[in-house]
Amino acid sequence: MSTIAFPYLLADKPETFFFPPKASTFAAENDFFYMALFYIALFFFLLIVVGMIVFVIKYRQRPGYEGDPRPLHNNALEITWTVIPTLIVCWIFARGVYGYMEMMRAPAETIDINVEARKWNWLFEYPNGARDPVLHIPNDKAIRLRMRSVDVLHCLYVPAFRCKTDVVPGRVTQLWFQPIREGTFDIFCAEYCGDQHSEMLTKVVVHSQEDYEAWLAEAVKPPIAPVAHGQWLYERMGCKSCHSLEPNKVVVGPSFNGSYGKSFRDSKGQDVSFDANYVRESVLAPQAVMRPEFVKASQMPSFQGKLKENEITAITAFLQALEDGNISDEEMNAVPAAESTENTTGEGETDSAAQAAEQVSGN
Amino acid sequence: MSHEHTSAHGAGHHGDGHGGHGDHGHLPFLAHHFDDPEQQFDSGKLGIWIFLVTEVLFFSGMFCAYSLYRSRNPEVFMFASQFLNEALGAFNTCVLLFSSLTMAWGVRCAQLRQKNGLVLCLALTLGCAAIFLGVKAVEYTHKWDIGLLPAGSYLAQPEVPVHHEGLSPWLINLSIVPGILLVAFAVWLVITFVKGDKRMSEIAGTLLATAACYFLGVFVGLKFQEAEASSSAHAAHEISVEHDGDTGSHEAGVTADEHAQGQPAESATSESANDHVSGTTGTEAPLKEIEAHLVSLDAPKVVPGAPLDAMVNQKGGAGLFFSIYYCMTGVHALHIIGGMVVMVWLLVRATKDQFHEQYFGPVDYVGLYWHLVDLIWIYLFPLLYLIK
Amino acid sequence: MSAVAESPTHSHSQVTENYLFNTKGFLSWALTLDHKRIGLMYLVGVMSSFLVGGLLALLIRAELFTPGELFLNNKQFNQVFTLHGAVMVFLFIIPSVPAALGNFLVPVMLGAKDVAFPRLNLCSFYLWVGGAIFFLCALFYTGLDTGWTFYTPYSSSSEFGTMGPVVWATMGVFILGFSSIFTGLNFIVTINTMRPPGMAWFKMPLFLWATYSTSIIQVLATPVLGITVLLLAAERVLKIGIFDPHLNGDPVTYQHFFWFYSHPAVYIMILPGMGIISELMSVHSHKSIFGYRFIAYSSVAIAIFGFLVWGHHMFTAGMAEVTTVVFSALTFSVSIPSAIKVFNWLATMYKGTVYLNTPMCYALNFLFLFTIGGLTGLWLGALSTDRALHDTYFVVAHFHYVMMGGTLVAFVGGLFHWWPKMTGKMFNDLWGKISCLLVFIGFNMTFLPQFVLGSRGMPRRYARYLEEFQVLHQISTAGAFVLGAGLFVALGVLIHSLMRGRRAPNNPWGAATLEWQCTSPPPFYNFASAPSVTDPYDYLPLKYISEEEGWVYISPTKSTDPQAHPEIAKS
Amino acid sequence: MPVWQLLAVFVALILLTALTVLQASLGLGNLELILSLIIATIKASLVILFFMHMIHEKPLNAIIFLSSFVFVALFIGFTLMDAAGYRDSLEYQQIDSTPPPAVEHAE
Repeated sequence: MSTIAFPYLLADKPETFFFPPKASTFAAENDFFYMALFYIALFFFLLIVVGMIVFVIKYRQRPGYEGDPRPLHNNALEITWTVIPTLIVCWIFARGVYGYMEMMRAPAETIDINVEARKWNWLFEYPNGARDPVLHIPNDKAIRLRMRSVDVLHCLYVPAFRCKTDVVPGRVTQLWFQPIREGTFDIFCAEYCGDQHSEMLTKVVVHSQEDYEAWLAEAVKPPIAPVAHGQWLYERMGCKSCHSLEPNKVVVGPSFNGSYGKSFRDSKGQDVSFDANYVRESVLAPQAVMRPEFVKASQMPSFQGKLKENEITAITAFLQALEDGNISDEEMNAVPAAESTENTTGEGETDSAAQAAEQVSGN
Repeated sequence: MSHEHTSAHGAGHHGDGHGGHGDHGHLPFLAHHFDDPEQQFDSGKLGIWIFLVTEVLFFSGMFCAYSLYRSRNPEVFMFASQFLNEALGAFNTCVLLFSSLTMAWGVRCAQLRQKNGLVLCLALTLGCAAIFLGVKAVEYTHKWDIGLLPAGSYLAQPEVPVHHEGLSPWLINLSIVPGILLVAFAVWLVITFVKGDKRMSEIAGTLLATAACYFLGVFVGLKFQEAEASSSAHAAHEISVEHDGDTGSHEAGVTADEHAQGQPAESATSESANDHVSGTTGTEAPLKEIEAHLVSLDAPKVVPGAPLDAMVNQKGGAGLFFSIYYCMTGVHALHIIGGMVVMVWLLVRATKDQFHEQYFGPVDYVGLYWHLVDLIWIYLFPLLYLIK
Repeated sequence: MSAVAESPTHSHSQVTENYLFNTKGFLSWALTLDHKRIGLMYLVGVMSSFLVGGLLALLIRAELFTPGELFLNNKQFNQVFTLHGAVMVFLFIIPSVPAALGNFLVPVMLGAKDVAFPRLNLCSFYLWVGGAIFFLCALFYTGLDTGWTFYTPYSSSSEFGTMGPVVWATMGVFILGFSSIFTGLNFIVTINTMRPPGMAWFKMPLFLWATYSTSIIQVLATPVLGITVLLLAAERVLKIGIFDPHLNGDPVTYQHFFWFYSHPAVYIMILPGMGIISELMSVHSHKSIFGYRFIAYSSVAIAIFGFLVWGHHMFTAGMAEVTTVVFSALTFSVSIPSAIKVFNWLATMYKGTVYLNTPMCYALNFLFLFTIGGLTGLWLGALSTDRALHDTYFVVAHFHYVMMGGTLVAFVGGLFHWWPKMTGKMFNDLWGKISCLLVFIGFNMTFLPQFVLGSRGMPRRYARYLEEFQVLHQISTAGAFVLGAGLFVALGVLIHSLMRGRRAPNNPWGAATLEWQCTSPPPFYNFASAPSVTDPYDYLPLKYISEEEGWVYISPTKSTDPQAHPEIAKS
Repeated sequence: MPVWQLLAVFVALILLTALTVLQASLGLGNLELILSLIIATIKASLVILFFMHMIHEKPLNAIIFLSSFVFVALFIGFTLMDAAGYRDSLEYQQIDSTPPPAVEHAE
């Protein structure tokens, strides 16, 4: 906003008065078309406004001037100003369809990333299974997002890429684009989705190919220490959009800070203690036991099948560590003795064992 | 609709200064702002046609929903429509067509100033409407009893229904209002009869007959249903004997879709249907009746190899069909009730002998509305009941 | 209402009977069947709704002065913008011109005594009042926050209970829909059957053509809204599932249903405004309208094409490609009739005598703002740019230019134009022009920056925003308050005229349509006998008489004289 | 409107109802939908033309009423066209007898 520059005719600067940076292959066409429309519209606008001003001045009522009230008619003129705009809108339509088709036809080779939208955050799932609330993509590669929503309508909008598509529950919608410059750009939710709609923001980070691969390799590994793992999940699984880490701050659900280990009376009047069992139950069947003040607000989905047992344990550890409000680095990275030996022997085994266990329980 | 304008305005403003408008004062039915009866009639006619246009577009929303979901999941519609009683639908169609006939006849009577004919036609139309509603009440309550509800509450397999002897409690609840009306009209008829007010007796008698027709409709509906149930219970019995060995071990609590998942598709329905029978052999009679009905409706009609699977008989499958069914027929029934209210208004005016060659607009307008309601049913019947 | 009904100081001087004072008392208004009184009551109603909606708009703009929270939290912000949208659309814009001005004008312009169904008309008014009270109570009490569009599944699964605000609000919309249908039905029948002898279709004033087209839309589209909100209510209460993805329903189906009404509704909003401008441009340029038939036909064309373009609200909503392209093509078809109208209005001024009084200033203001609104539609109709601009502030600015810069400005202009006829009082022209200037400045200051906000990527319905957007938002907020001030000045001018305004002549502007042939304000019966119909845009026989401070019809035939001097006709 | 005409129309309507029930029991598959709609439309035309006196009606009224079907066709046509196009992206879900917690407990 610091530089208000005159609109550029060719709109070829990366960031102009009208546009955010040009960061995808769509941007050039979009900006060109936008400016073309701008000048077409400006022409007609000036035609009308100048005509208006001239007529008002020239034919204004004044002493000594008498206008002629008789009707005028001119078929040639009527036809002219019907046909010319018609031809122009035909061109606009055709050009619009041209650009649109480009945006709808993804090339054959794309990097497919699954997107899960929920109130009020995004989760991106990468081909190697990594999940992250921020979209990381390599530069100059065609990316295809396959988007699902678990609750209401959302819309993934990247202004720098000049494209958006609604995320419709009950469907898989797709959006593809190809970034052309590295950097970090905003992702907005553009379809109204409730209280925190305006805070359903994230970023898209366009890496170089090597950085992307490095990031991907790193992203798939959760921290080993349970507490850190819990926090890692907290940031990725959507907990953080409703549960804050500040004491007593209610976003939608109760704060995670200082809850663990306390007792409360639930909405059915029973005393419940906030322990590992309660955490597990709340994750799998959120509405089974609720605090009375959150009954109305609770829209928490079940995480049955989405969190593995060891992950629930990690979250429990994270909550436990939050008991006193702060987590020291020491706590964060502490690895319990029993588990650490297991981890040193082979983390993969634990994971696959957990998966196997889950599969059994799932059936 | 507008016959009373003249008098309303006479009371509403000073009489001075409007001498020029008294020239048609001798036509009591002509509103002040119209020049002549023809203009008044044309206006009313155009008005009612436009109103019918809004009605058509109002229903179009539901027809649109119907075509969307039918085109998306035809198998769901084929499956779910089997639960609708075709015979009752056909009967109701005939009842409505007959009411259309009497209504059209009524318009003719009004045009010819045949007062008694008009009253009779209106009474017949009202009676048919009440029969239609009675039959509909039987159809609805039967479905509610066995869990064929809109998607959110749809039960793929009926739970053990509330115990009741013979009549569904839903049906009894639905019949409370007509019952009260029946008694009230009867009392009113007696009062007017005692008073010797012939005109009022005529009205009260018609209304009493209308209320009674509702119960006639209920009776007919129940008879149809009984006949259907007994004829198909026989068929069901045969099937259950045939498959006795396979299905004896199943419990009634297993839901149809869970069950169907583990079974080859072609036998899914007959199997699950048999569940109900075998699971309830020891229980009370009413239960049997309902389950026999379920069997009767889907078992004999399943073609071996038909794509009937767990995805169909569920909330978001057949449940959606029933959502659309209830919306369409429910809104249609509301229109029937609305039509009955205006027809009572016509009846009152007809007994006052207010309609004649020059002024029969209201009868004509209500008639057009009534035919439109009939028209919508003409489409609803094949679209909902006759899908195979 | 009472302000109009009971301003006793000046009424004593008036000896002629008029509809305002021919009967007295509350009931004579509350139960009136007179279309003019019903129109006035509607006017008070829609203006009150506009006040509510406008204050909510200022609340929104004030909150957006800073990127963070100023005085509304997210939930409150969402409720406020929902209320603003719902009140403005359902309670103000849709009934504004047709129900308020239309009710007053349609029969008088036709030379008829009343609308075809006066009781239906009153019924429509009370449905509106009932619906409005119901709707407002529901919205304020329950805190609806779905946006005025009630998009599923948010509206069908938000945290409120089964009988939550959505059900109440939809019931309110349902009732208001009936009111709208009855008004439309009444006008179609009135215009069809109650035209006096001599008034052929192409001798009707263009306002009537616009009203007729509007009524067609009201009658055809509103029932679909009725069934849509009914199904939505059923969705919540009975869980019928057809809009609910959790029951295999489809939210996009809801959007189709909703926009099948709500796009034509945009033309319910703008067409009557265009009708007003056609009158204003011609009368105040003292020049027969240029291309009468083109304007008349384009009104009907807009009404019909309006039904074919609803999909352009859903270009990014997951529609199929083929549907998207078809809807884009059809969308552009609507732009042509609108362009024709604008050019014809402009050409009307050519060689005329332009009187720059308040109504004309508003008409020119309309031309300026509506041109911007219409032209920015090109970006949104074109598919590729729409993918960037959809659901951003660009859209917000676009439809405010069309609906507010269009309909509202035309409505206020029309109000000034017909005010002398409705109330019998002249207003202060200078202050009227000042209000117009303030509206012009404020409006452009509010909404021009929003185009830039939109193309830079600011999504709509955001309670918080990134700091990079702050300067533009602040300009916009400042503009909103200027705009508000302008509208308050306009209101002040009108109220002042009721108190202090000089008596209006029968024809202060020199207009040739029939309503100016009866007294100001008109008598109860409008016309003693059916007036002789003349060309509505023939200004030749009109002469300015300075003693009367108004225009008088000088024609060889004496047929219109009794209307010019009704007190003689009465005696 | 003579009485015999009214009665004849009524008889025709009843016969057509019987016909549509009959054809539904034949199991004609896709053809059936078309057939039953054709029969329904014939019935509707009879009602409109005779019971509703459309044959004696002013052309304007007839046009107004029939034009409503044009708009219905537009509405349903476009919506169906769109539905046919996006069908691939839909996910038909199996819904348990117990509804998903996210929905049911939303209240």
